[in-house]
Amino acid sequence: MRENGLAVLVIGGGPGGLEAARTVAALGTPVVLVERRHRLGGTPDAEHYAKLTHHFRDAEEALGELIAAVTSQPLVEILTRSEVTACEGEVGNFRVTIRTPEGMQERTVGAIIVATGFQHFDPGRETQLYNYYSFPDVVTLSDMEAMLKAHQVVRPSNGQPPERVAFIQCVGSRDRQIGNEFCSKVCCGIASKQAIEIKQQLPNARVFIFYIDMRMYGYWENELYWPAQEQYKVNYVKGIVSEILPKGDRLLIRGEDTTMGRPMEITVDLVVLSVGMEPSSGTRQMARLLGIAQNKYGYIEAGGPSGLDPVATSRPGIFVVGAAARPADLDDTFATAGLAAARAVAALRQAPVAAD
Amino acid sequence: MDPSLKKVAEVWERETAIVEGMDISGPWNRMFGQRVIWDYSPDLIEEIAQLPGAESFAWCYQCGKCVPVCPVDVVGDYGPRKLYRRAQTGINLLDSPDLWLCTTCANCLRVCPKLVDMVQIMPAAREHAMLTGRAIPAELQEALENTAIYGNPLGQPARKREAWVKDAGVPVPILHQIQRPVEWLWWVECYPSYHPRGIDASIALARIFNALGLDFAILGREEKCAGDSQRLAGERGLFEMLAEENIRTLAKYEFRHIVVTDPHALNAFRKHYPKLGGQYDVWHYTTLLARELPKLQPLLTKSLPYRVTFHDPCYLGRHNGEYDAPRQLIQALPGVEFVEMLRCRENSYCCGGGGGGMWLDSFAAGHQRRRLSEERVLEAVSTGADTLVVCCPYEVSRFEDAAKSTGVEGRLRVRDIAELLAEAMGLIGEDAA
Amino acid sequence: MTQRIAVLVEHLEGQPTDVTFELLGLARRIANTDGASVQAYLFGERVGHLAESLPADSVTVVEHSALHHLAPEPTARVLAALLPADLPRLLLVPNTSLGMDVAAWVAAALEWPLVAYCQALEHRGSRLVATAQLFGGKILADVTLDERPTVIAALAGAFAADAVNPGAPGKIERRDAPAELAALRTRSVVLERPEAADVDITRAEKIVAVGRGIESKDNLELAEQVAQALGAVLAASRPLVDAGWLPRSRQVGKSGLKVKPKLYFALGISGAPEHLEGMKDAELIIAVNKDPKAPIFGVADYGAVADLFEVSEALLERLEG
Amino acid sequence: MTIVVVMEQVPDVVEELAIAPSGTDLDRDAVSYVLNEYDDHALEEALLLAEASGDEVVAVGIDTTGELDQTLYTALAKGARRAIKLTGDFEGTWLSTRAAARLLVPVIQELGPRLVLTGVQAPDDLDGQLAPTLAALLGWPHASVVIGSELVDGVVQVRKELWGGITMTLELELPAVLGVQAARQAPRYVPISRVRQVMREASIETREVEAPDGLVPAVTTLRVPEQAGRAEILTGSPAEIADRIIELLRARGLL
Repeated sequence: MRENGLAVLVIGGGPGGLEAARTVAALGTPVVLVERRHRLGGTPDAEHYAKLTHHFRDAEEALGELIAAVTSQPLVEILTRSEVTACEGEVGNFRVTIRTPEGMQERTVGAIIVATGFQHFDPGRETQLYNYYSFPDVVTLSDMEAMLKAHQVVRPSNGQPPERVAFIQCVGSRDRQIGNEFCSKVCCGIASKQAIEIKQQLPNARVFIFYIDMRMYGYWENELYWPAQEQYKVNYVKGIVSEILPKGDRLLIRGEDTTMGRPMEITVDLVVLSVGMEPSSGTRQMARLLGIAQNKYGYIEAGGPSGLDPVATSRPGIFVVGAAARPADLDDTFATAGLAAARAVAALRQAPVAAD
Repeated sequence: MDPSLKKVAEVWERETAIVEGMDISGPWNRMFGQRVIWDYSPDLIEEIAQLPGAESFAWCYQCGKCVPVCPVDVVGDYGPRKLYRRAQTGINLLDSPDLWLCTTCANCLRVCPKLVDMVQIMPAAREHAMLTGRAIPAELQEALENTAIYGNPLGQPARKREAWVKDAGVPVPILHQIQRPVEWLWWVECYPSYHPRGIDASIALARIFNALGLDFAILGREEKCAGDSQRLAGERGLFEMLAEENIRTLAKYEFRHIVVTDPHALNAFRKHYPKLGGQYDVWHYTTLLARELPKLQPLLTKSLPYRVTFHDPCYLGRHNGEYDAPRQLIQALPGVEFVEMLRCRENSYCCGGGGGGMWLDSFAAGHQRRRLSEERVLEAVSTGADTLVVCCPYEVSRFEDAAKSTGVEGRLRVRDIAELLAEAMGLIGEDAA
Repeated sequence: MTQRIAVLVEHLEGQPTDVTFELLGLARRIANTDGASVQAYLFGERVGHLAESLPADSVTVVEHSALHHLAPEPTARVLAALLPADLPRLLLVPNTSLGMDVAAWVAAALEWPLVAYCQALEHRGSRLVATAQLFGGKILADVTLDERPTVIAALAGAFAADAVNPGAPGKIERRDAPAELAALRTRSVVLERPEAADVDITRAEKIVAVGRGIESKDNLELAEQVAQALGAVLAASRPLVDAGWLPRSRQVGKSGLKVKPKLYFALGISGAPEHLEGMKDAELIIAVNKDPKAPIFGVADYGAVADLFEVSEALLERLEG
Repeated sequence: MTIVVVMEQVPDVVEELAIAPSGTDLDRDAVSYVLNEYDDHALEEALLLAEASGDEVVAVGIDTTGELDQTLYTALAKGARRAIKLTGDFEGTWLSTRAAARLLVPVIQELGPRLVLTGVQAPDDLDGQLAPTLAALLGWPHASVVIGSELVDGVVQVRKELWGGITMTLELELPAVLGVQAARQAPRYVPISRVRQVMREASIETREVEAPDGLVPAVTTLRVPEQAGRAEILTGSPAEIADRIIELLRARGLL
């Protein structure tokens, strides 16, 4: 085994990038971490997440620990407000150009980890899905996260706490019309988590979750879904809502209760759209720039030649983490971050030493 | 006559009828109007779930596993998960006929991933309905009142409880007369003491016990209903009263084990009397006789040319785990050909008599396409059997009635295992039934 | 002075009821033995014309609007006002809905002895002995009457209505309404007749009940005819109701209704215990069944081992022909 | 205001009854007692009235059996507010209706109810029914065979059943006495759990009373009617059977 002294480039300072950087450094390899925003933390930070699924950890606190673990690591060089603008070369000798506030920098790195994450599905001004842009009291999961974090769960229209809140699942996911034929994986758990938090903050509120089927992976079943139903009296109703109509100053949601085989028309104060995941703009941009394959939805194609490696991209030496490759929860993100770190360090060590 | 009924040509029609949200009122053309669900609320679910024992009502997540195995849903529109959903849409279980349709057969609990336990939920909900002054079906009310007054649901005098003994043709010692310790205290229970077909089985069993030289005695007039079905029908207080009296009575006598005719009594003694201070070693008679097979087998001398099938009583099988003893006894009968029904052992169908169903027959029939007992005898006939063998005293009369009402009376006879054994032992004739 | 045996005349809507004549017959038989006379108390509003049709030696008529339907309080107050002066040996009152209220009230008010549920009244030696039916008819009580004036509340249907007036029509004596009627605390008395459409078998006096022996739904018509001819309502055992041949409101038995009619005429009912439970308290049970071992014969007063269709047709010939 | 319900325990006619050696009473050792079924209806009717009017129901009974507590606790569990038990030197005796009425009158006068309800009859009221007897001693209006009642503007409207479905509707000034044949609805069921709870929480007021004159009915002898247990079988052709049936019905006034 030999060292060539090169660093691993990690693109993205969210949970996946941070964990990858932390692990690479822990393995004794230097890291260059590039983050477009002015600070680390990624989407959970940018969108003011209140609590993390599934241990109800305070998001700020948990991210703070993670960030501290990276910033305190001397082997990690952090470049915020920076972007990778060009990349050439191959494993063991990637020459990348990085635009930093101080100017363009050229670096040679041995391997690259892409942790550019996802963005929330946008219900769309043009499509006016569920009138998100028309009705102030129709919000998304991320809007609700911010309200929960501020302990200010209110109807945006009047600032009053809602008496009745309805979650609509699968907004922007599992939909051929929209083009997102995949399940976003986390929304069922997050809606259930938010429903619990709403009941904790507004014990008298009635919370409904309208769903096609509840996809509760692993422990989310007993840690989120069951407590929400059994302890927090959240009403789960099988049957997705078709439309939302204004009714006085409230909202009428219409759909079919498929279990009962009967139409339903329920008046509520606040509707939360459980919007799914899409590849972030950074993910799409980096994929193009790095010349790695994307799938039809724009996510980075993972799997490698074996099809079994969840962090391998189409280009040797470039690895992908978490939601840049597929809808992913934090478990997936951390698991792939650690794996990508190990693969990157291994690739670095096996690559030929640079000619110069 | 129900005032909401009016006569239209040859049928009676209800003035207004809303069934499961469907308004089926209207003239004879029966146009349906469908009701929109306007609200969901956890309140009615919570009203049930806050009752001690009924917590699991709120756990249902609508997987639907319970519905296909629910014997009531097979003949109607029921099923535990539906109760949860109806409550969520505003139908109060406490005011709904659904409250009285469950037979506590426990088949739903057997398959439920979330352990929603109707065997505990139903008694709690029924008791709550009674305590909150809701009307209960008249048939059930009469059975409960009879039990409170007479110690049996039939409303028969206590003194007559031992009257069958004089027709037994063999000694049936009665403890208050013999005043000596016995090995086996035979708990006869109500239907085997009073109902003519129950008495047939009791006489058969008394003769078998005698032929085996069993040291046994009965309580006779001092015995009161063990009370398990009354408890399940919602009358916990009545059950406790009966149990306390029975425990006091049993304390007066020396015996080593109890043998019961009735699986419901078995269930009460095993699971509920201990909580009230009554600890006994209790056996169902089929378990005892199966143990005695080495002695019994040589006595089974007469060949019985029957093709038989067997109905597992819910409270012997699913509730107390005894599936084999009755089958061992049947298979020991010379000449008998044994066939199983499709639904047998753990997923056995229910006769409809448990959980108070014995005293809700007309009420239940009014909410079902056919009785559970009728469904079962048709299944029995479909096996080609000519004899339906039972070992729970609720079943003989229920299945015989069902055979009549389904028109298979001449093709299917209902016999207690004890009757078949006694017949093979030459202790009773074929027509003793 | 000749002793009198007094009878309270029960009438409904201008007609004396059958039991009135039964009591007058009983009174006559007692009077004949004792050398007493029969006195009828006829109270009502414009009922005086009935007096002549009553086989009594004398008819005491009190007419007042408050007595229109023989309501309990006014009737009892008139009797309580008249009896201390009239002092009959016996006052016979029907043990009916109208009579039972009056008999007990009057006896208590005057502190006279009373024998209720009386099914027989006869001389034993020089004494009169009344026999009362008690404990659901399971026990008879013989009461030897003493010399005091006594009220007898006699069961309807227990005595023969064979009284004839020995001589000319009885003496009719009109009395003024006693002052008590001016201060009544019973107001507004109205009679209502049932609507014909309602059939409540628990309240029917006569029931023709059919069981599986009727064989098919078409044969119900014959049973319905028998019921009509007897003035009875049609009821059934469970299998027929289950089959939908008759509504559930007609079902007798454990899971149906419990009935206690005066007549229960069972056609083709074998008598499962569940059925017997619902009807065994009927006063008179007559059963027709082909099976001599049918358990119904265990509770029936009279039974016929016969074909129910043949017996029904023979009955119809006699009742309608 | 108050509605009094008088409740009585009577020998259970479901049991086989035997006559005491004295010949003038049942063998009380072999008797089991039940609540008079009509009194149960009287209680139900009283509770229905009270639920509509806000009156207080007081259940009153004379303990001739030593077992009346169960009946009174059940009444309390069903909704009666008070229960009063009269005890005295008459346990195990067959109390005459007249004597019962005399014992009850002072209690009723003290309670000052506006209605007294009791069952239309009892299986042992040889010397008449309790309701009219009480009415006579109290000097109040009354009606028996009541199948429904309603308190309206200071009077009670009563439906009294005659026969063949004919009913009489009366208005009685208050206070009044009603002998109830059937409550407007079947007597409610009260679970034993509730009765046992009441037994722990409520109490029955007991009054010791003196036995009055005419304590027992003036019976000369009691006997069991001669009655065949099984049907008398009518024989002959269908025509002969029909003749016999018609004869039987005529003899009983049923035709």
